[in-house]
Amino acid sequence: MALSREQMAMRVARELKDGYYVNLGIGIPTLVANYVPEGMEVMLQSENGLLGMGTFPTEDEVDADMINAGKQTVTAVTGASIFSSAESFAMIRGGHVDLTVLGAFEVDQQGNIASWMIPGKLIKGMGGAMDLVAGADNIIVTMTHASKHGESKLLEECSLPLTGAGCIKKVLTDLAYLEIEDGAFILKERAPGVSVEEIVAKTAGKLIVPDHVPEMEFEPVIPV
Amino acid sequence: MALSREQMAMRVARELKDGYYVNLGIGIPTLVANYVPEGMEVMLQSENGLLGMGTFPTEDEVDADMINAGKQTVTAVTGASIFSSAESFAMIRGGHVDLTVLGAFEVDQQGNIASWMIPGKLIKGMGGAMDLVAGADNIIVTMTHASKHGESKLLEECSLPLTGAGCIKKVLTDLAYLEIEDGAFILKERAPGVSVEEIVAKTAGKLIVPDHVPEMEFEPVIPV
Amino acid sequence: MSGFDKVVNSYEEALAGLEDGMTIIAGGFGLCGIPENLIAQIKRLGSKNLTVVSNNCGVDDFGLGILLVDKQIKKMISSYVGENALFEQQLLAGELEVELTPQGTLAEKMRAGGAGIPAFYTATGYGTPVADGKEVREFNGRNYILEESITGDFAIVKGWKADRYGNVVYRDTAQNFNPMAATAGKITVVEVEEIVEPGELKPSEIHTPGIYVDRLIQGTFEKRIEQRTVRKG
Amino acid sequence: MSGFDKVVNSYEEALAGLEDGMTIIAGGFGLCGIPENLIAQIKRLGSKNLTVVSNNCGVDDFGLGILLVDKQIKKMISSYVGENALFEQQLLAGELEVELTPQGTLAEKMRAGGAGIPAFYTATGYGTPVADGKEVREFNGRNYILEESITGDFAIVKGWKADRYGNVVYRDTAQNFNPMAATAGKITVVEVEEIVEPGELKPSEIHTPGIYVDRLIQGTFEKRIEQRTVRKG
Repeated sequence: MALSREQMAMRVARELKDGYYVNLGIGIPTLVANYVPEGMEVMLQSENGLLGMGTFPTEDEVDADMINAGKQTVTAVTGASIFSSAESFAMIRGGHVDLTVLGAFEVDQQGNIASWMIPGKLIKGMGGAMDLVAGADNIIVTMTHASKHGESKLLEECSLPLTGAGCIKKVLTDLAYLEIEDGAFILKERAPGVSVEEIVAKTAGKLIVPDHVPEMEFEPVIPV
Repeated sequence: MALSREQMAMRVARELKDGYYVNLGIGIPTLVANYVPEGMEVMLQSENGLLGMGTFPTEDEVDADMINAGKQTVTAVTGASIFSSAESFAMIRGGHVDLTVLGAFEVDQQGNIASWMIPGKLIKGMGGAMDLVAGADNIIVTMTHASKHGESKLLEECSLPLTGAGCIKKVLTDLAYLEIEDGAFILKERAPGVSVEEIVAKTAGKLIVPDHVPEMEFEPVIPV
Repeated sequence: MSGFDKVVNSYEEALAGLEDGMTIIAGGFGLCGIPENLIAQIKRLGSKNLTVVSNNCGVDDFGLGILLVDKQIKKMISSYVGENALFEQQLLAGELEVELTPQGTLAEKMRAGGAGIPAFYTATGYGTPVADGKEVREFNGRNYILEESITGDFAIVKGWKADRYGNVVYRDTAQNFNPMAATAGKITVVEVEEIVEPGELKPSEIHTPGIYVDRLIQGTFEKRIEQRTVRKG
Repeated sequence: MSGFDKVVNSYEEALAGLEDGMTIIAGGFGLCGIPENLIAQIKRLGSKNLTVVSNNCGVDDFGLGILLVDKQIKKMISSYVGENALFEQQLLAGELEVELTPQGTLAEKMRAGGAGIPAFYTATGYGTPVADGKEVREFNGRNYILEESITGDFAIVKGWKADRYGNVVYRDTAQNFNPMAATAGKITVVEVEEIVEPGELKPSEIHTPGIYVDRLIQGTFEKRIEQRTVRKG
């Protein structure tokens, strides 16, 4: 069965390591923060200038001067630092963030990503997404494998305007975890109960299916 | 008679205005700080990261962490700010400093300046001088009009490696105050008792001599 | 008072000289850390054909959004249209020119503008519509695009505290684009919650040195929250 | 302790992995704010063929100057030779390669290196020997040269206080090149006068966020003064 949003977040959380600085995009990526394994610490970078984003505030703690990149009120953890947008993107662009998780409309087998614009329909702007995908080495894209109408989002070539070129190597969908290498998606794991056939059917881009494709695990990876 | 170092500093001080942020180089430029007119305030920028340089410290105030660009121990004035070298040169390069005063070996009629290297003889390095001459709009060069051997330092074309190209518009020597315009030095003022003939004789570059060349004044220009 | 006293006493004075067709660089992210009273003054002035450089354009009835109502803005340079309906509507109708710029590139363009750097290379936007018409160059085997810096006729900035000399500190994430905006205006105007005497702010803790600030004014702020999100206490 | 604890307990550990031929970026201006114990450790290690990026090279017997004695440095990237006789001597004798770089350009090259900007344009050095072999380009009627950024295998930095997470504050003008150096090392090592617990430094007053810092050590410092200059009290 297709993964729930929570399961997707749990699977992404398995990629976390103790001491990681992580930037989580809006939506499913945000949920990852709820599944940091016990005994592990990660520090969340919010691109509006906060390293060490904490929980949402209580009513009493709400402060208009403390927001995250989604413009939500937040708190800061102990040991946080706060800085300008230029400094924040120096961190991002300079490759200092260990892991970036973000959503997308489409990803293609060349590692291209489209996530910010649907011509004639939706103009949100790219915000920090172009900087994030260009700056990070370790990126996980989270999205549904196919649209509501059943159209694959893992393509031979993105149809929408790009957010970044050749920068995506890891994709987690509600059906599978895939890596991108040498112009092809490699099926690494499948959602429990989802058949390889279904994934093949819903992947428009070139897909390499190894002999054995294990089912996904969700247990936290506890640091030793 | 040729100006003393103190007179040169006094003459430069007449170019100060209330509220000016000023960068003073090593040597004669440093002395300018002693002649800020009463009722006027200027703030000294030291390119190692201090805006609002104060006097030298007393024995008790000496602090290894408080130095100026000449590596001398200094103090900070009330209302000073301290920042990184990148920020300091952002100010300088970005043209935020109102007046820069620095020494030179040679200046030529194209506004070129040479101040940092004598091939085969002296390699000091350019320090911040290249940034200062490239970033400032309002620069005064202070130097003797001619070398000890009588060779002019105001040339048709600099003979030494340049510090900056086409960036100098004002020169104060021990004999004269000159401006550079359209490829020529314009004699604006002469030191008291120094003849136009002497200045002409000691200026190798193209020199324009107006009909009337007033003697230099030294009284402070008091803000109204 | 000294020649370094930057304090002005009215918003009229704060934005004196603002003319139609000028470029304004504004600090703030969403509605956080925005110079709300200076924006209100621009609305009062009724200036037209403005180019506004700001990460966002406020919301329909607050922040820079209020300048859209009377079509005072000709062009926005922003990273995010987001939830501003009027912005999106004027954009789709072709009434508003928008130069969408990646957030980090926008921050760096402002910084570069203030720092005398006319252009820089960045990998951000390579291979995307943002790269259209821009030079591509390879450094160490990777492709980068050339981005030019931004400066403005005015910069409008929101600080927390400042001394009379214009040394500014920002509060928490209300810092955002403000320090870069402050460097990039021909005339930089800062409004703060509190003006203190020189010496009250520690020199090493000042975010924006007074050399960048031309005018300073103390205001009162609504500080509206865009996405009030709470947990149970 | 958490995965963010950057504290190491010996200078051996602080510079573990430093090898011959590496590039080291060092903070400090003259003898002010220099990582003096990390430099001493490099001397003890005896590493050779180093490229050192630092505004100055210390003096003959202190700071980076002590690495010249045993010819550990192959190349210096600096703005100022200044009063270091051994530096000038090795330079004139051709034993030491020196890339003289304007001070502001050097600071910006380090910042750009840490910020993922491979190159930028600056007017500094246009028309001078510094421009030799570099691209010249005109922006808005003025000529600029292209300067490439600098990164290092190690960055060695001197802070005042830091918390265990590597959030650093600098004291007065000992800040200088340290914040940029801290961003530009593959491995950034910071030595400070005092290590405090996370939470003791105010988030908005931190000069170098811990994300840039890999190793942190508390040291004791001589803090030698190069030009002790006093007035009568």
